[in-house]
Amino acid sequence: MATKTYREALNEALREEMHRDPDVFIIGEEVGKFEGSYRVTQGLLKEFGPMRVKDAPISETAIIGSGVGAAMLGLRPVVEIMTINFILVGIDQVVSNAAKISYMFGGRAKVPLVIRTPGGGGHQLGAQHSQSLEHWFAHIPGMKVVAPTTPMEAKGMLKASIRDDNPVLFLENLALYNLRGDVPDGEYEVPLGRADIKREGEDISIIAHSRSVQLALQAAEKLEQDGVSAEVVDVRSLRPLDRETIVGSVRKTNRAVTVEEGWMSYGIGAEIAATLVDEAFDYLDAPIKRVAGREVPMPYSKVLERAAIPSADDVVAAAREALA
Amino acid sequence: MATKTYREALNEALREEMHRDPDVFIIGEEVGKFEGSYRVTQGLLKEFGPMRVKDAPISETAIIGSGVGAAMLGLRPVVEIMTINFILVGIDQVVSNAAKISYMFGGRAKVPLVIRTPGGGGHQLGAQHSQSLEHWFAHIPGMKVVAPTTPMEAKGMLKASIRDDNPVLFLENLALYNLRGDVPDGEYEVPLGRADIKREGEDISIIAHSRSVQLALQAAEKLEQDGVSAEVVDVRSLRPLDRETIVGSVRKTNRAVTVEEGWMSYGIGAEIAATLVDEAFDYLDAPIKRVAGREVPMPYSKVLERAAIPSADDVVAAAREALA
Amino acid sequence: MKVRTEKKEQLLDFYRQMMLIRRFEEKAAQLYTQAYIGGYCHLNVGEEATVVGALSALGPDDYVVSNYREHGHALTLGSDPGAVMAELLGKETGVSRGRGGSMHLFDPEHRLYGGYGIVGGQIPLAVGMAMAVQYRGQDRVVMCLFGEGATNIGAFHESLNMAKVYRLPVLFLCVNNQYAMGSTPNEASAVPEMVTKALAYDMPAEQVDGMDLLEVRDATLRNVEQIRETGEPRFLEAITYRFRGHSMADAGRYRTQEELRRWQERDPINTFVRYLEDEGVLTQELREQIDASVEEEVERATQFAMDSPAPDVADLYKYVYAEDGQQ
Amino acid sequence: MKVRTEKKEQLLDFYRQMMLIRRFEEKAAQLYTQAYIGGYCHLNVGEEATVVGALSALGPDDYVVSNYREHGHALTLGSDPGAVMAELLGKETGVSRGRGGSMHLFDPEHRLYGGYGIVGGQIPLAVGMAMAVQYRGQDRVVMCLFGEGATNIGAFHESLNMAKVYRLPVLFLCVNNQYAMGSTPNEASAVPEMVTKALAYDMPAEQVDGMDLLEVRDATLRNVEQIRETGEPRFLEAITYRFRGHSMADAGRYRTQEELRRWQERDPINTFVRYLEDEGVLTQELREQIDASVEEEVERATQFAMDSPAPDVADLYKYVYAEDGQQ
Ligand SMILES: Cc1ncc(C[n+]2csc(CCOP(=O)(O)OP(=O)(O)O)c2C)c(N)n1
Ligand SMILES: Cc1ncc(C[n+]2csc(CCOP(=O)(O)OP(=O)(O)O)c2C)c(N)n1
Ligand SMILES: [Mg+2]
Ligand SMILES: [Mg+2]
Repeated sequence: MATKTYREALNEALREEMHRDPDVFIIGEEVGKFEGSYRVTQGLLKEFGPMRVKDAPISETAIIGSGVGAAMLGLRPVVEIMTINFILVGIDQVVSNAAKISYMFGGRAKVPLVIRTPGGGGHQLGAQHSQSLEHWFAHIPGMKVVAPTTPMEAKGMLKASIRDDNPVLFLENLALYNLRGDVPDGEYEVPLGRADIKREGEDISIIAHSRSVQLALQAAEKLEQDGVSAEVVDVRSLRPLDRETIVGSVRKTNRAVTVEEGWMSYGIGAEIAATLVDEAFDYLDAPIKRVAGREVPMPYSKVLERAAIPSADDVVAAAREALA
Repeated sequence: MATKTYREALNEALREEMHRDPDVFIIGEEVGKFEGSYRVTQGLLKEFGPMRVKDAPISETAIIGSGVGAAMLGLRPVVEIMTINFILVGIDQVVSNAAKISYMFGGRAKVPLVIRTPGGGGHQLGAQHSQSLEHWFAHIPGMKVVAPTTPMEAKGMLKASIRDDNPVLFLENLALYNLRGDVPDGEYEVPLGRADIKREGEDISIIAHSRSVQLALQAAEKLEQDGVSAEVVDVRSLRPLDRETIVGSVRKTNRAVTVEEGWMSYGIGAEIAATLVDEAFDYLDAPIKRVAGREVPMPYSKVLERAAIPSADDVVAAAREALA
Repeated sequence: MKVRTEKKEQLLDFYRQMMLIRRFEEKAAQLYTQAYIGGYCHLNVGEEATVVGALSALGPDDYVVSNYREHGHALTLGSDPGAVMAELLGKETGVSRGRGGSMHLFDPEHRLYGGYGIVGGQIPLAVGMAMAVQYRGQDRVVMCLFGEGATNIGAFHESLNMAKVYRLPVLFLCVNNQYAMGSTPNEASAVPEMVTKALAYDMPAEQVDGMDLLEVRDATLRNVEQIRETGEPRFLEAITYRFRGHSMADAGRYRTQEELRRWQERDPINTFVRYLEDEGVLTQELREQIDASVEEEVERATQFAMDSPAPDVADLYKYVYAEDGQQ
Repeated sequence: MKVRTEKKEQLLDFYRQMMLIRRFEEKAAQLYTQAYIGGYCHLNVGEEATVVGALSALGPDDYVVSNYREHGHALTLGSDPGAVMAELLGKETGVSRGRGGSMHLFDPEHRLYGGYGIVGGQIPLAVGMAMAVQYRGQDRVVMCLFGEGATNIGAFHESLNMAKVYRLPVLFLCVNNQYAMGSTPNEASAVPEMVTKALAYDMPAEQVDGMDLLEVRDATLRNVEQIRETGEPRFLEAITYRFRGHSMADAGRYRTQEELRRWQERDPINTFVRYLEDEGVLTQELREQIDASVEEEVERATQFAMDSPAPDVADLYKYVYAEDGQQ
């Protein structure tokens, strides 16, 4: 077991999978010579050459679409989209093609494609560069959507995603790239589709994904000081959504708070709350509180941005409301 | 009061607003010479000429984006996108520009733009042409999203949308175009942002929007035969969402079913259920049941499509569960 | 038309294939009117010379990607007409198991990698398939078909640029049938000739008379050969005309009867028949024979489709994911 | 450079404007390093001749739409440097009230209709603005700026086509600074010269030396005049170079020092100074005077920005909707 950053863990996963399977290749803007806008593909062009690490023009539609086409012929493209915001210009290729090709062609084709992209805000990148739209993809049958939180998961879930025969949106986050954590030495996968209890607790479940899990954990520590034992459920996979683990946690704690960086309305907390009110109705002792980004385009100004993004204190406050 | 189709009501609203305000113009594919793929713009090219009824190339990005640009200079473009599925190729212009321009520029610009488009399935149009993605837009601060259900609303809400100073996604539905209903003779608006109780009841609230309201009403009639009094809430405006009316209804009936044509996970019912479990927690006597499209890309085959789309019987069954 | 090197049998087979498309489409139109076929249904009537001329020029290992107007493509590539008709009727025996329908035929065993319904949305897929060909060092060409209307959408441009930048073996085949729904190239495009757009990508491009099967075939053969030699993309524009509306729902009121008649005078099948007769390849008797066998084949296909079972509702969730049915 | 008709004052003012951009950007870089400015920050250093040459050629009623590399555009168009700097610092007094930041300057009173951050995303907006100009029968031109990298994205192509189809008064100004982050045109584009892409839209297009202010200005004046006369769009490509990294976060390791030095020898400000000196317009004394006043202006702008208040957190929801604050 060695300590690595989330970024290094991703880089390792890519390198190992490319060694393991000659059908795996990378395509995206600035993934080669530039070594990745966020350095996740560092060293890979040198190691694998331009046929397997393809620098692409600024053409997200063609990048994603060509990934789909290559995947239909059995290659395993790993597409990097610089940030989730830029998927918008190529999203039709994800929704209309990647997600639908298997079904619409009666199972005669498959699309083993991974789209890696960081989401979220908090870096003063402004309204057009700070969005969290991962649940849009999780809404689409045919897609898988995963969001690892730790370096260990980053590596293991990226490997599992690359080996998966379906299109996977693999969500990263700028604020996680430098996060350090233990990464097992040998070969391993972290299976897709399973939530993870990141902290056990009795009094309330805090349900989060991606970077929000860190807020949840911070909040849980603060709550502990007040004698509240909070369980932190890391959703990890938005589609398929591991309703069983989430519902199981709340059946135990009887209270729930959801946390997400994106906007609340029609967001991820909504799906989780709706699931709970259906499947854990008799166990709920209090309203489910949702913590989410304020419903504004992300302001550039630091003070406004800070006010727009959820904090650990917001989570604590919501938990207190649910516990009141 | 005259009886008109939903299509005629829309056409009238466009014609009247174009007469009323010289800044209103129409742009879209086949809106002019072809008179609209679904004939909503019939006769308008002849009446207003090509400067105000603009046939556009197949270029959704340029169509929507140019609408935004024209709106920034004070015109009031009404963009027709042939079906909601095709917005995907131009969605970046909606999300990154239309919705954000007012905020990101500190209120120094506004975007009085309407995007009219029909959504939904049920016509064997297959996987790429049968989606319901309206809540994606309702997730975005800066957007308004409305979905009239009757001819009266179609006319009054289209007028209100055109007069609104914000970008509005105006959702229509192929299955509603031929629906007939009373339309007031004189000038009127139906304000945006308000839900409507389409049928009063005591025992359960069925909450739906667009074409699903018809299923809700049919289900309510069937339930009445069993002595169940169902209230039908037409959401009408997905953003802003009239939580007050929805919550008020459920505080009265204590039970709720949501209905939507789109997929359940991360859908509209989720937001409504989450709102209810937060704001009507103490009033809820039973789990909230969600009726939605089955989570598959829409199959072409008639039998499969029928199985994939929610029916009035599905609503009745869900209501019975909630009433059990 | 010049003297041909094709063998007599092959020429007769081209006639047969065009007739098969024509009759198949007429049957589809009829079945649509009778509500056996639903949704959108776009026919190749009028475009048979382009379809058969172009697709017959491909090698056995090449790939085809098309749009929603692809019944004829499947037939020419060798898909079983019964399986194609069954798809139009949404049957389990259809090429896409009834899930796709008219717009989404898929038959990889016959080189057809799908019909797609978002205008221009299939073009990036073709680029990616060519990427796979190049990646594997294969000697294959990807033919990507699209309408002239599709050249106005971003996906088209990004794809041509990418294909050229990566030097990929794609033949971009623009089927210019004069209309995108009700819009003509003159109304919707800054340039009247689609070949002009290839200039922006330094891509060799030519135009061909899409009503003349042998011209289309020659041009396609030439271009495909060049692509095999250079490994680089090329652009071909076939000038043709659709005799029917955009889809079965369209009455085509945006064009004059006069214009339609003018083009019908150049009916690609009649033109080819005259050629075959002039060359002494086709006799009245032979023609009747072929026509009868085509009628019979369409009849058989229809019967097969009619008799085939609809998908089982229990299989609704099957094929959403590669691991089958799992949600 | 040829003999100019511009008056001496105007020539000196161009020098002054280029210096203002240079010093402003250097200050911005410093403030970024000191963490007063956050997010992405893209500078115009090296591109001053293109910016001032092009934007100075516009009339008082014309419109400008740009991308995220637009500090210099605002300054040239007459925005208050203090309000621009305040925007970079996220202050309430900024041109976009601190909500936009470096990438999203907006100052309609000075003809700037925004800097945008999605590559190519601003181009359709310019087309729509030109639509409004045409709709109203106004005598205005919309100048749309974008990088050479943006010519590879679909929005660019759809926009050029639409502008030509509707015959709209847009000047598409491609600022070819040789790099899109780390990618050169040779790597990312099928054609090395962006003007070639205008051929696909039958749009008059020319290239100009973007390191030479007067050349850029001449070409822009000529094109803008033509647009006013014909009402039709045109395309201009300015060949320039950015001396700094793509954004403040980029060390520029993808290019050689040698290449950078070669371009720096053609520093647009030095070139223009030599010209002014040769023409006897600029004396050492005058230059020191101007430089000092520019320094002072940047200092004043910085001070203003520093002293300005941040937005009030209570106003977080203000401006989401036109009706203000209402959710
Ligand atoms: C992105 C998108 N916009 C609009 C449509 C609706 N539509 C379907 S076919 C078509 C016309 C296409 O014309 P062309 O490319 O010339 O092909 P043709 O139908 O003539 O074969 C349109 C506008 C669509 N399917 N996708
Ligand atoms: C759609 C999209 N893809 C990717 C990016 C990330 N990105 C920002 S600027 C840039 C390079 C643009 O280069 P160019 O158009 O030449 O302009 P320059 O920065 O050189 O002025 C990229 C790739 C983006 N903002 N939007
Ligand atoms: Mg066409
Ligand atoms: Mg550049």
